[in-house]
Amino acid sequence: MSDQVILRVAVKIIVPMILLYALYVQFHGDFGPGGGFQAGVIFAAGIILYGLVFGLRRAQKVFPTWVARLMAASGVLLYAGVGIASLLLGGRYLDYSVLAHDPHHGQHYGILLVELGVMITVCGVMITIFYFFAARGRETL
Amino acid sequence: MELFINFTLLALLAVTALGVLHVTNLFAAVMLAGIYSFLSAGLFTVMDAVDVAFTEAAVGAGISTVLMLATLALVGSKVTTPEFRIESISVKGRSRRPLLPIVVVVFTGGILAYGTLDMPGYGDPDNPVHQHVAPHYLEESGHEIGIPNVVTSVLASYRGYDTMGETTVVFTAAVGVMILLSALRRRDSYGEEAWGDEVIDDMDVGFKDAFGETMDPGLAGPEREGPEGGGG
Amino acid sequence: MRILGLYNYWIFIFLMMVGFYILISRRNLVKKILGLNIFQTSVFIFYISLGKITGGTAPILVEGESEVVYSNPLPHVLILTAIVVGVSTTAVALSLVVRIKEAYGTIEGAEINAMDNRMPPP
Amino acid sequence: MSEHLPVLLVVIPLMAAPTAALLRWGRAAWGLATGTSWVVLAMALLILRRVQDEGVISYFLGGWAAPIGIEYRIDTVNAWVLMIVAAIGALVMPYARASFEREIQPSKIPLLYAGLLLCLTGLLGIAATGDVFNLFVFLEISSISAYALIAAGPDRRALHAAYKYLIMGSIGATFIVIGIGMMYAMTGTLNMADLAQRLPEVSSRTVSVAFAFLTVGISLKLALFPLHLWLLDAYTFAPSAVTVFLASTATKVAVYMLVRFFFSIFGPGFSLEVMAFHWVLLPLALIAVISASLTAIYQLNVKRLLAYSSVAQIGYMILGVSLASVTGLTAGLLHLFNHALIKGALFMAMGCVMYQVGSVRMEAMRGLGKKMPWTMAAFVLGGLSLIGVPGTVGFISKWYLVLAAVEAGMWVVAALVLVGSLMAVAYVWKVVEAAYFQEYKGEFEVRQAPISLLAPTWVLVAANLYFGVNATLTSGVATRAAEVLLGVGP
Repeated sequence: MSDQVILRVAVKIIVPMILLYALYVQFHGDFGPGGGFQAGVIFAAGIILYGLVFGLRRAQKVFPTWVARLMAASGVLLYAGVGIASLLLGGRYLDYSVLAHDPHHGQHYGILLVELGVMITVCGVMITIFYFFAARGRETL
Repeated sequence: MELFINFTLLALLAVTALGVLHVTNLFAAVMLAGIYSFLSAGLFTVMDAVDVAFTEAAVGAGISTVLMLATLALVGSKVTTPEFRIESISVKGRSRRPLLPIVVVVFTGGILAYGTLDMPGYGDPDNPVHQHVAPHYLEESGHEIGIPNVVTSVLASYRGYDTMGETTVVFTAAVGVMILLSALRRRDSYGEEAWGDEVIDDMDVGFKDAFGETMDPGLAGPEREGPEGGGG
Repeated sequence: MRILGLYNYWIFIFLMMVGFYILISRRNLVKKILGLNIFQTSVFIFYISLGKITGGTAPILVEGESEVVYSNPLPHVLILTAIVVGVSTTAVALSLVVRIKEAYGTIEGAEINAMDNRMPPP
Repeated sequence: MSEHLPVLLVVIPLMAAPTAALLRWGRAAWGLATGTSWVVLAMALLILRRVQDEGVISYFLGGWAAPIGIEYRIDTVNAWVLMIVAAIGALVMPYARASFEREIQPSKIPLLYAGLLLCLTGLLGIAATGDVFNLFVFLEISSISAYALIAAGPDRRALHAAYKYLIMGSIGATFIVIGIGMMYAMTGTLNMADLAQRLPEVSSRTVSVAFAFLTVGISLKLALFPLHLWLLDAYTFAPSAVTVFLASTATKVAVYMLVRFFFSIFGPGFSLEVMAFHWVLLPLALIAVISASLTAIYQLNVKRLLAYSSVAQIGYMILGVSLASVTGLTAGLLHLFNHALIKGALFMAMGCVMYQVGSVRMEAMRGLGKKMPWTMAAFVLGGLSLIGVPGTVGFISKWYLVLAAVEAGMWVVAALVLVGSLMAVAYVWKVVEAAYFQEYKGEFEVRQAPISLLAPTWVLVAANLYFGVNATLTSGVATRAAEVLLGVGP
């Protein structure tokens, strides 16, 4: 699809907005609908759209496969790591209240961190899956 | 008004689902399934589940559809109509097959409907689900957690462990896809020509490899990626 | 009155069963997965309907108002998880379909069964 | 730190999995996976001991008290299943190295270890949790990783087997979700202990339907006759190490789920008297025992033969469960452990044959008794245990099973159990005959399997013999678990 000028220009404008919107969804999840999972999917959708229009190779230049794979793994580790941190600070597993002096703040930090973990993993996984499917296609064609 | 939207959405959902059942072109079926997800996202909004609606729209209608289309690009989108194919292949016991699924489905649906008879009515505030556990989230999360979106509070804190499991499920999917799709493409080693009639020969090759090279695991490299080691 | 409170569930059950029927009656591997998706999505609708309160609103707390009725957030959380599980299953299922197509040259269940039967017992 | 053991048991393999997936070298991932699995076994044993000494362990995740948050609740039954899963995991991981290096393309090996670790995590999570929805989430972790692991098998039919398993598994999981939803609709809670308290008050048509859906869903997962077809291809075509792991853990955990739902959540009163589930499951279990054993005799592939035998053995477990007495449940729970030992040893021996010969067809067994004496000796001892010869664990399970059937006055059932054992003699003998009474005809020299494969195999064989003679330990725990489930005794 890389010969379609209108698509290319439109995508170039839209993709940054999609990525920005993903961040909004991520950090606004406390107040309205949204959160790590939706943000991760939207962020990945931005990259996937870019890949669909400009081709797999250029997408992988912007967002290399190893980064996606690293993200997929590190999000889970971050989430589980928050739990371990609360163990070390004397609470139960995933008890965020002990993460700060004030349980309220602790809950805030905890939720922020685990939502970040969810977003990182979901984003990494979706992009990884897309890359693997697309790469399979390139070999066939 | 809400009732009207509800009915419209439900009718559209039913039509779309039947459409997926009926169309023979996979591309059309995938699109209809995407529409189904989108409509259900609408229904979720009507039923106050905005977070779920958001996710369903992004995942069901977005990511799932993209994956489906990516798959169709690889496997083609024509369904060879069942009736035609079945005769040409003549699978045993085919004649009774079409009846079995409908019996299973009617039976399952009947039991489910029977099970709803004692269920509390839709939208009734006296339902058990609104009396136990949930009120705690709605009344206490404000000062226990301190963020307005109760769904986020429950998701990330009260039931945060479930969400960790969910994140792990997503990661598992990535591991699964990587295991499956990072395999070398060796169609010839799997194709009919290798596995059809001369399959015994092929097995013997497997034997030979095993006998010849197996003693030293270090040698079990490139040669073994042939007929049986490559994983296709 | 009782029946009026229940017809919603019956519609959801009908939707579930259409998905279930696609899943078990179609022999095309992709179509089966579409059926599975519809089946699961309909179960999600059923869950969400459990949490609905007539006249309620989305469970996002409104400050200062104590008389607001909120719908039950717990089914929402469960279904968020279930949606994610569903898409994960779909992704793995589709990559299996891709590999099956490469290995067998077809994605029709009947043909694959026939090819499996033609092969000698393992 | 010891109070956190229940959650660490699940979280440590969960964190090891992404780490393994990031590693590039198969050996490094193997080291990580093996180390993790041993740590997990040590923790599982500690938990079992603590439960024995102090009773039920309850752990509130996130610090939220039970019905509000998720609870890990470990009694003797959970601890027993956790120990079985952890023990098999700790033996399969070292075994997997050589087996994977032979059967799997090198670049994929770290991913397979990640998959195995995830599967382990999922199974441990199911066994540890006290929350029904959390159970579903961990069930999906173990199932999705199992689909991918099976599909990694070298034959193309592994792909189709994995697909069929995926479809059946997803139907099962969706049925379980429907069942959980109906229970939730009636009670408003997801916590098992809370459900157990509230369900009797609302007992109704909805609860009965929830019961039915959960039963069918779990039966799909545990491959109960007639829903067992996915299991045959899956076990036959999966990579050897994966078959060992799944055959000795996945169905066991499914049996655990069934028992947990029947006895702890719905309660024996509802399950037995209102639903009378045993009158459905008992005949199915008997048919499974007889028909699967009979079919196993005619198999030309030893892995498939063992898969049929697994269906029969699942029949024995369900038989014990549906006798629904302390002795019956003890037999069922004991057989969880014993069958894990038996099938683990047998499938591991077949993995050794696959490694050296490249096939597990019946004709490939010819003359292996001389060529691979240690491997085939392990198979013979495992086979004797499968039959139920005195001095092996198989005998202990059969003994309790026959005892329970006689206690219930069901002489026919007791007789059928013995008939099943006779059939086991027939199919084990077929392999023995090929291995010891026929000459090796291949052109190539077959050597002994490497020590890294034989060592775990023989550990399992030794366990078969040790717990066969010294049954007080295992049967003591199993009896206590059965008493916990039926709510009798201390």
